[in-house]
Amino acid sequence: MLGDLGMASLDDLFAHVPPGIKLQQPLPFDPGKSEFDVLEWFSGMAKRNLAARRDLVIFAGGGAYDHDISAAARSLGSQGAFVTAYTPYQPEVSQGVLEAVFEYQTMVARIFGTDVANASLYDGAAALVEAVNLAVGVTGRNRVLVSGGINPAYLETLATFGAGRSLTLEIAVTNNREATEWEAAAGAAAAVVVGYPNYFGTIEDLSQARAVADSLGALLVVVADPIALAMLEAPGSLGADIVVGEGQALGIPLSFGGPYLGLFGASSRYLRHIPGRLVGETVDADGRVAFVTTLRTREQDIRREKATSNVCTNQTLMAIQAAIHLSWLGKSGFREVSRKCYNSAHYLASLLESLGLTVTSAPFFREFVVELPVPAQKVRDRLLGQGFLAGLGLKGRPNHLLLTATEVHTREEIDSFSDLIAKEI
Amino acid sequence: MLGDLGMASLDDLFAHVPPGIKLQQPLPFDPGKSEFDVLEWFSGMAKRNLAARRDLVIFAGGGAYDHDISAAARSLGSQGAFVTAYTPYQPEVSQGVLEAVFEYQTMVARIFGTDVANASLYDGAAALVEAVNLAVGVTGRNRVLVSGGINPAYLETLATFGAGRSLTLEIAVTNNREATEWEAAAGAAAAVVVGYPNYFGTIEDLSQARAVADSLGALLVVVADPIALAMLEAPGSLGADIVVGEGQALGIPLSFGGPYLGLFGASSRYLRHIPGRLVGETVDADGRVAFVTTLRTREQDIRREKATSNVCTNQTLMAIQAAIHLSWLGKSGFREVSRKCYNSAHYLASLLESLGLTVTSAPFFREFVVELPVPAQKVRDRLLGQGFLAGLGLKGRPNHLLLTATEVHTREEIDSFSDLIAKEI
Amino acid sequence: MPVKGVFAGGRASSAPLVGQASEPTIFELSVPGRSAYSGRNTEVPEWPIDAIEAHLRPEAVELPEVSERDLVAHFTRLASRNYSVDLGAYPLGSCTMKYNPRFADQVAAMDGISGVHPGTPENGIQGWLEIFSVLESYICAITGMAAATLQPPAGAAGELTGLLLMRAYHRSKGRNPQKVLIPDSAHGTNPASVTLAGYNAVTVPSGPDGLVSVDGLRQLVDEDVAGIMLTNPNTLGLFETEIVEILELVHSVDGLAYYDGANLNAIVGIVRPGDMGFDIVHSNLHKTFATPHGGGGPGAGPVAVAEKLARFLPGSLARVAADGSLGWFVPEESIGRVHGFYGNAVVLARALSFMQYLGGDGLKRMSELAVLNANWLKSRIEDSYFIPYGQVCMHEFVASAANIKKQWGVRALDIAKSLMEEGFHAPTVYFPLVVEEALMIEPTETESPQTLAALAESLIHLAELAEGNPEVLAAAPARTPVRRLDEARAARKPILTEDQRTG
Amino acid sequence: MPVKGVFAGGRASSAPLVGQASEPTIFELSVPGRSAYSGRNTEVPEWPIDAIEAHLRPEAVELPEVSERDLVAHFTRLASRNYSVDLGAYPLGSCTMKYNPRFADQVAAMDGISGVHPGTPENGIQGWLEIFSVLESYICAITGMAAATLQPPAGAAGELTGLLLMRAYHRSKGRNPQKVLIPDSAHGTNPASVTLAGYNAVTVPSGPDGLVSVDGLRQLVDEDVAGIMLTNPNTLGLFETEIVEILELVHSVDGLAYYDGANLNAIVGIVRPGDMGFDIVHSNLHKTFATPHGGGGPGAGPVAVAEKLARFLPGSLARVAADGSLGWFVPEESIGRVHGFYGNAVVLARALSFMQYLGGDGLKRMSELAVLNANWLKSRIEDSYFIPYGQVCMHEFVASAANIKKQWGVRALDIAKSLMEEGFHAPTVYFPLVVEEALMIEPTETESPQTLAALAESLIHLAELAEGNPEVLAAAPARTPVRRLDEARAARKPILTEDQRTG
Ligand SMILES: Cc1ncc(COP(=O)(O)O)c(C=O)c1O
Ligand SMILES: Cc1ncc(COP(=O)(O)O)c(C=O)c1O
Repeated sequence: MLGDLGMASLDDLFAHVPPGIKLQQPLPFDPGKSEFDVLEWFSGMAKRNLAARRDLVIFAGGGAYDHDISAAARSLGSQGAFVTAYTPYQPEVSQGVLEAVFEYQTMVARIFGTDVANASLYDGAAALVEAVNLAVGVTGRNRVLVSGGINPAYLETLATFGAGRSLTLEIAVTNNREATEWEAAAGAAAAVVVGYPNYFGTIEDLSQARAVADSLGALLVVVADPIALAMLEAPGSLGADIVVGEGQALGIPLSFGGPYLGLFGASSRYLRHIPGRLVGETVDADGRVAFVTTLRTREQDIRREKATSNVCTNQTLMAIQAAIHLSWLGKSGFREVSRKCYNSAHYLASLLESLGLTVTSAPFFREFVVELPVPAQKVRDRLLGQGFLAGLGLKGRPNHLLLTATEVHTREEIDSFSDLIAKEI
Repeated sequence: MLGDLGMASLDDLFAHVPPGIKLQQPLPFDPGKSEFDVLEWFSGMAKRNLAARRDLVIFAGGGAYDHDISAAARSLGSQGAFVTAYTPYQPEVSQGVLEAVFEYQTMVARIFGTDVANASLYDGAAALVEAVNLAVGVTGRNRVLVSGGINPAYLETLATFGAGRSLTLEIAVTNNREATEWEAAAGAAAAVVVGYPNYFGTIEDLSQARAVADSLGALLVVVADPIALAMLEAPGSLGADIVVGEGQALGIPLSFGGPYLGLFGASSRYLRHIPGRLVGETVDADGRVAFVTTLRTREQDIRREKATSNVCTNQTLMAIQAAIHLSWLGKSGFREVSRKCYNSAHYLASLLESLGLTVTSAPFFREFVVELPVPAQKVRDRLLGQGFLAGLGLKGRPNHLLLTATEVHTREEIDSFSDLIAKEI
Repeated sequence: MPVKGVFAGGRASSAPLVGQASEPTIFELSVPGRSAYSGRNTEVPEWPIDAIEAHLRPEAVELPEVSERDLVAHFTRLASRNYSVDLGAYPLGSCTMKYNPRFADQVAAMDGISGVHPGTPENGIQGWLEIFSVLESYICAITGMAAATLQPPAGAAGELTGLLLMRAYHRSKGRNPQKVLIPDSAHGTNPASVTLAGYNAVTVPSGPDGLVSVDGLRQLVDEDVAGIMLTNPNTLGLFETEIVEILELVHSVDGLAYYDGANLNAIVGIVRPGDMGFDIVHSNLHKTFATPHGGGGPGAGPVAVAEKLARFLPGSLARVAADGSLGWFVPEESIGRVHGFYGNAVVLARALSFMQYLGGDGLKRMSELAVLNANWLKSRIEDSYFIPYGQVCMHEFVASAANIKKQWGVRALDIAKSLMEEGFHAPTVYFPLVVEEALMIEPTETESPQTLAALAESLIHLAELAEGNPEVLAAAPARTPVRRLDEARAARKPILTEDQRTG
Repeated sequence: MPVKGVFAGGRASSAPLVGQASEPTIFELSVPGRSAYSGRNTEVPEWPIDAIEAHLRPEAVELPEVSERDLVAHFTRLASRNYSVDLGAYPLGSCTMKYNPRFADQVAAMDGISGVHPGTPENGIQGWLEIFSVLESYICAITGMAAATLQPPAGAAGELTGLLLMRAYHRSKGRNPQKVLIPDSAHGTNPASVTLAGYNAVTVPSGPDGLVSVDGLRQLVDEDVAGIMLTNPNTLGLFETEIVEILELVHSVDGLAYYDGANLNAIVGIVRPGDMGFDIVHSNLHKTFATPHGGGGPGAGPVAVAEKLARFLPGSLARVAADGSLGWFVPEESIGRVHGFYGNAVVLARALSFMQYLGGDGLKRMSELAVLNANWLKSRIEDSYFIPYGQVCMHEFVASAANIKKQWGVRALDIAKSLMEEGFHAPTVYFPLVVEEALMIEPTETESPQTLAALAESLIHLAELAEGNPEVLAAAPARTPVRRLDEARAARKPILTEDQRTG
C-alpha cells in the first residue's frame, strides 16, 4: 500500500509533521500482551476489589443500588448490533437503536409523569446540571434555589458547572425528619430543585416545592429515584416542570459508578430547549413507520455556540438496556420490585429501631438515615471486614449512616446485619 | 383460547388420556424459582467443583485439555442465531450455520489430510464407533484389530456399541515405549485402529499400521489429536482411510467432559458411507453460491433401518465454535499453540527425568507416561490439595501417571509442579 | 485509477441488512501473513524438535489467515443470515423449538461449571455430582422410572443405549429374541437404532385413526419380539389411547417397551411413561427442557429405566458413598459406557436449571399450554388445510397439503418455503411418512396467542394464494438471504470442502 | 374461520431476514397480565404501606407486559435491523469507528469490576484504584501531560471540564479574559462548550490550505483571549504544521491551549499534544482506544493537563497514600467534581485493557496504519471525487461531492445513502462546515486492504452512476430495513413517545 502512495516507509506519512515536536523515544509502556495476559492482569485487579454478592452484602445506596438484573437484559443489551453502532445518524440502517430509544423515552416519560423524555444523559448529576441549564436558559435568570436534600455529589457537580454560567446556588436546609425547610424565599429564580425521595430517603412534599417555585417564578426541577416512582405519585403529575434522575437502578450493574444513565423528562412546553438527543416517529418513502432523531436544531452540531447543551455522545447503550430490563420487569414486576425495596428497607429500619436507634428520615421509601451512638466510620470499617457494606457516611454528621435495602436482600441477610450493628453499639 | 375450542378447562385437553394412568399427584418438585434463585443454587454447586485456573493448574489430558480460548470464539460462537437454530433443513434461512459448517469441514479435512470431513459427531469416542461401523459396513466383516494405545474410555464405548453388531475386538498390546506391538496378525478384518499420538502420548508409526491393515484387507482408522496434527504429518497422507478424534482442544471449554466435538474425516472413497451430516456447495435459483446439507440419502430420516448411522442431533454448535477458534488461531497460531504444547510437555518431562523418574512414552508429543516410585493415586490426592491436577491414573499400572502440559502453563507453574512431585517421591 | 482485486482476500464487506449478498467463505477472506492470534507469555523454553523430526508435517495446515476484525465481521454476517428461535416462531414439528430462557447461559458460563476437567477426582467435583444426582431424580420422577444414565449425548444415542439395555436384559434371562416393533409413523432414528443394536425392525401399521391398533399388533407379537419402540403422543401428535393394552401385549411375551421421549413436551406432569407401562425412556433435554438446539446440536438424551433394568445401566452414576459424599458408581452388570466422559454435562446442567426455574407446577403448565397452543392453531387452520386425524391432538398436529396439491399443484414444500417469506420458520414437511404432503406443526408453549394468530393468518393466506397464484408459491421464497437451492447439483458432484470447490 | 386481530398485541413475528418488515414497538406487543418477571425469594415480610399512603401513585406505571420470549424476539429483531462495526466497514469521519476487540467484554464482565459499589471504602477498591492510576499514567504518557482526571464521561464533558480548568487558571492569576478562539472547521461541541463555560467563542478562519494561519490568528490574539481550542490533525484530517507557532502566539498573552482529542488516533506514539505546546487535552477513549460506541454512548473523555494546571483538577484522583496503599485525593484548588461518581469507570477499564493489549509499539503502529489507510483510500478515489485539500492527510480526509452535484444534481447525502445500499455505513456528511457537500471519510486502522478496495470501488461506482442515473442515487437506499425518512414530518409534529403516537 505504501508503494501505491509512492512512499518507502510509514515514516514518510508523517514527513510534514515538524521534526522538533516528533516523539523521539518509544512510548514507555510494556510491549503488547496477549488477551489472556491482559485478562489475567485485570482479574488480579478484580480480586482486590470487594464485589456485590461475591464479597459483600451491600446496604449502601446514595444513587447506586444493588438490584438483580435479568439475564435477558444483560444478553440482549450486549448484542453487537447495539454495542458497536454509532449514534443513529443514518436512520435507514439504525432502526434497531432508534426504536429501542423511542421505547426508552416512552418508559421514562411514563415513570416521571412528564410529556416527553430524552434519549439519555451521562448520569443523574449531569441530568440535574442540564435541567438547571434549561431553566436558566428559558428564564434568563441565574439564581437557583436548591434543597439541601439533594445528593451532595450532584450538588457539587452543579456547582462546578454552574461556575461557567455564574449560577448562584442557594441551599435550603433540611429539618429533623430530613425534609427540606423552604424558608420564605423571595425574589425571582430560574429553578427550584428538590429530591423525591431525597438523598436522605425522605419523601418530600412536592406540592410545597411547587408553591415555592411559583412564588419565585421558577421552574420546578425534581431529582427522582425511578424505583420509588413505581409506587409514588409521578413528579410530573405533581407539577414538576423537569424531572431528572439516575437510571442505574433500572438494569445497569453497579460498575464502580459508571457508565450509568442520566434520566431526563420534561413538560412539552420546553420541548425545543431539551438537551441531548430525541427520537421521534415518522414514515419512510414507502410510508412505513420508522424512527429518527429529531428536533436536531437544538443540538450542538447544528446550533454550535447557541445550542441548548454540548452533549454529543450520551449513554444510549444504557438507555437500551434499561428499556429491556423495564420490559422484563413489566407493569407488575416493576411495582413488585419497588414494593420489595420498600419492605426490605422498612424491615431493616424496624430492626434498628428495636435496637434503640433513631431513624430520622420520615416518611421514607427505600433509603433512610439512622443515628448511631458511636462513630459511623468505625462501624462501616468493622462491618466491611465481616462482609457488609454498612451504608454511606454523611458529611458533617459523624454519627449518622445512610442505609438502603433492596429486593436482593434476604431476611437472613438483614437480620445478620442488624445483629452485627447491635454488637457495635 | 380454551373457549375457541369449546373447552372449559385445560384438563379437557387431556380427556382422551385413560384416567387410570393419569398422574394423580403433583410432580414432587419444589415450586418454580426465580432465575436469581436458580443461579444462586448453581453457583453453590460451582463452588464445590475445582475449576481450571481458578482452583487448579491442570496437568491432566486424556482427551480433555486446558487451552486458552479466544474471546472471539466464545462470543461469536454464542450468538443466538447459531445457538437457537435447528438443524439447517431449510437452507434459504440457514446459510449462516451451513457456511460455517462448510468451513469447519474444510478445516478438519485439512488437519486430518483426508478428502472430506463430516459436520461433527458427539465426541471422540462416538467418532471412533462410527468409523468402525463404516468399516464393518463396507467390508462386511466384524473383526476389528485395535491398538491397546487407544483411549480406554473410547475402547469401552466401542465395546458397548460393538455388542449390537457383534463385533470381535482384538487388542494389540503396547510395548515399553507405549507403542503398539502389532503381532503378526492373520485373517481378514474390517478395521485396524490406532492412536496418533496414542493415549499414552507416543507417536505411533502409521506406516506400520497401514501395512498391518493391508495385510488384513482392513481399513486403517486413526484416532488423532488435532493439536498434535498442527505439527505432525497428517494421518490421511500416511494412508489412513478414516481419521477421527476429539475436537475439544479446538476452542471448546473443559465442560466436565461435554459437550465436546467428534471429528470425522475420510477418504472420498467412502463418501456415501459417511455417518452424520455433510454440507455441500451449490447455487440458488438466481445462481448465487449457497450451501446445503447433501447426500442426505445416507441418513436415518430417509434410509431408516438401512441408514449408515442413527445420528440426528450432532454437535453443530461446537463445530462452529471450533471453526471460529481455528480461524482465530490461523495458519501460524495453530502451529504455535501446538509447538508450545510440545515445549511445555517436554520441559515438564525433562524436569521429572532430572528427578530420576522414567518417562516411558517415546517419541511423544504433548502427553506422556511417567513412572513413580510411589502410588500415583497418593500423589494425585496430595497435589490436588495444593492446587494441581496431577495427571490421570492408568488402569492396572498403580505407579504410573499420564501427564500433559499446554500453552497455558507458565514455566513457573511447571517448575512448582515438579518441585511438589519431588517432595512426594 | 480503476480498483479491481488489488489484494487477495476478495470483497470483505458484505451487506447483510440489504439481504441477498453472498458472504465469502473465511478462506476467501484469507490473506497470507495475517493473523488474529496472540498467545500467553509463559516463558517456557523452546524445546528442540529433533526427537520427532521424522514425524513432522512438511507444511503448516492451511488454516485461514485473517485479522480478528475480519473474523468477527464474517461470523457476525453469517449469523445475520440465519433464522433462529430468538428471532421468531419456529413451528418445526417433532423438534420442540421453544424459547430457551437466557439465564441458563449464565449457568453454563460459570467457571465452576464450564471449567472443570472430567478427570478431576470425586472430592473435587461434588457440585457436579450433585447436579447429576438431582437431575437423575427429576428425570425419574417425570418419566416414572427408577434410575437413569445421563451419558447419551442425544436422542438417537439414547435409543441405541436403551436397545442395548434391552439386549442385556434378554441375555440375562438366557434369551435372544430378534425383533423390535416400530410403528410406520416412527422417526427415522428408531429403525436405524434398531439395526445398530443388532435387531430387526418390524413395522407396525397405524390404524385409520393414526394409532396403533391392539388387534393389528397382536398378529406381530410372538416369542421373537424383544420389544417395542413407541412415542406417545406419536409422531402424528396423537395420544395412543390403548397404550396400556399395547404394552401388556408386548410384556406378555417378555418383550420390553421403549419410550421415545422426543414428544415428552406433551405430557410432563400429566401422564408418565412408567405409568403407561414403559420400561425404558429416553428424554430429549434439548426439546422438552429447553436447552438450545445449537443449529443441530449439542443435545442430551438421558435414558431412564424401570427397576429391573437398573443393574444394566452404563456407568458412571452419581451415588452417595459410605462417607456421605457423592461418588461415581458403575452397576455390576453394566453394558459399559456410551460416551467418552459423562455425557453432555453442561447441557445437562442447563436442563436442570430449566426444571428448577419452572418447578413442578410450571412443568405441568408447560405441557398443558403446549397442547392448548397446538389444538388452537389446528382449529384455526382446519378450514384451509386437510387435517387427516381430526381428534384432539397433543403438542403438535399434522396437516396435509394433499388436497391443495391435487387442485392447484402446490406442494407442502411450497407452503413451507412460502411461510419463510412470511417471516416464520417452516414446519416439518413430508414427515411422518404415513401422511401425504405432510405439514407437521408444533407451536410449543412459548409462542403467544398473537404469534399463533399471525401464523394461522399466514397459513390461511397461503392456502388462498394457492388457488389463483400457484406460481407465486412455487417461486418462494424470494426475499430470504438465498432462494431455493439446486439440491440435486449438490448431491451429483459433492463439494464438501473449500479444496473441492477450487480444486 | 377468519382470524383477524383476535388478541391484543398485534403481529408478533416479523421477518428480519427478508427485510423491510416493520417491527411493532414493545408497547404494541404488550398484552395485559403477561410478564417476564420473576423475583428472588427473600422471605422479607410484607411491610404495611400506610406511612406513605398519601404519596402513592393511583395506577401502576404502564410498562410493557410481555413474556420473556416475546421480549427476546423483539430486541433480537431490533438488533437485526441495525448496522454496526461488527457487521462491516463504518467509515464515519471524526468518529473513529474501529473494531472493538472482544476480550475487553470479558474485562467489563468480571464480578470484581462490574459488581463494585462506588461507595466502597478505599481498602475495598485497591484494584480499581490501581486501574485508575495506571490508566492516568498511560494517558499522560501518550498526551505528554502531567496529570489527568478520568471523570468526564465523554468528549464534550471533557471539553467543558477543560474550559473550567482554563477559567480556574486565569482566576488564580486574578485575570478574567473572555474569548476562546476556535477554528471554523471545529466540531459543534467546541463552541457549545465554550458558551457553557461562560466564554465567548471567536471563530478563526482556515486558510486556503485548510490550516490555521499564524498571520490570520495574530489579528485575533489579545489580552482578552483565555485560550484556543484545536484538534490536530484538524477536522479536515490535516496536521496543523505551524502548531508550535500558533500556540506560542496564544501563550504570549497567557492564553491556554486546549487539545480536542477526538483525532488522537492519528498521532499516538508519533507526536504528543504536550510537545506541540498544548496545556489541556481530552481523549475520547471510545474513539482512539476502542471502547465500543454503544449506539451513541457511553464514552469516556479524560482530561489531562500540564503541571501548572494539575492543582485545579476535579477530585477524586487515585494517588499513593502514606501507608503505600492507593487512595482518593482531591487537589487543593480543585474546580470540583464533574461526575456523580468517578466517571464511566468500566469504559475506562476497557480502554486500559486495549492499551495493554497493543502495548507501546502496537499503539504507534495503530496510528501509522490509520494514517496509511486514509491516505491510500484517498488516493484511490481522488479521480472520482474532488479532494479540496490534496496534501498528505492524517487518519481521515474530506472529499467533496460539489462537482458531482453541480454536474448531475447528486448530493453528498445521495452518495452517503447509496453507500448503505452497497453494504457499507455512510461517511460523515456536511461536516466540517467549511467544505461544500463534504464527505468525511475515516477508515481506521482496523479495516483491511481488501475492505478499503471494496469501499473505493463502491465510491467510484457511485460517482460513475451519478452521471447517467442521478435518480437511482436520489432514491437510494432501497433494500435497507427502511428507506429515506420524512424527517420534516418528524420535526413538525414531534411524536417522541408511544403516548404521543396514539394520543
Ligand atoms: C420422534 C423423534 N425421535 C427421535 C429423535 C432423535 O433425537 P436426536 O435428534 O436428539 O438424536 C427425534 C429428533 O428429531 C424425534 O423427533
Ligand atoms: C472533533 C470532535 N470533537 C469533539 C467530539 C465530542 O466528543 P463526544 O461525542 O465524546 O462528546 C467529537 C465527537 O464526535 C468530535 O468528532
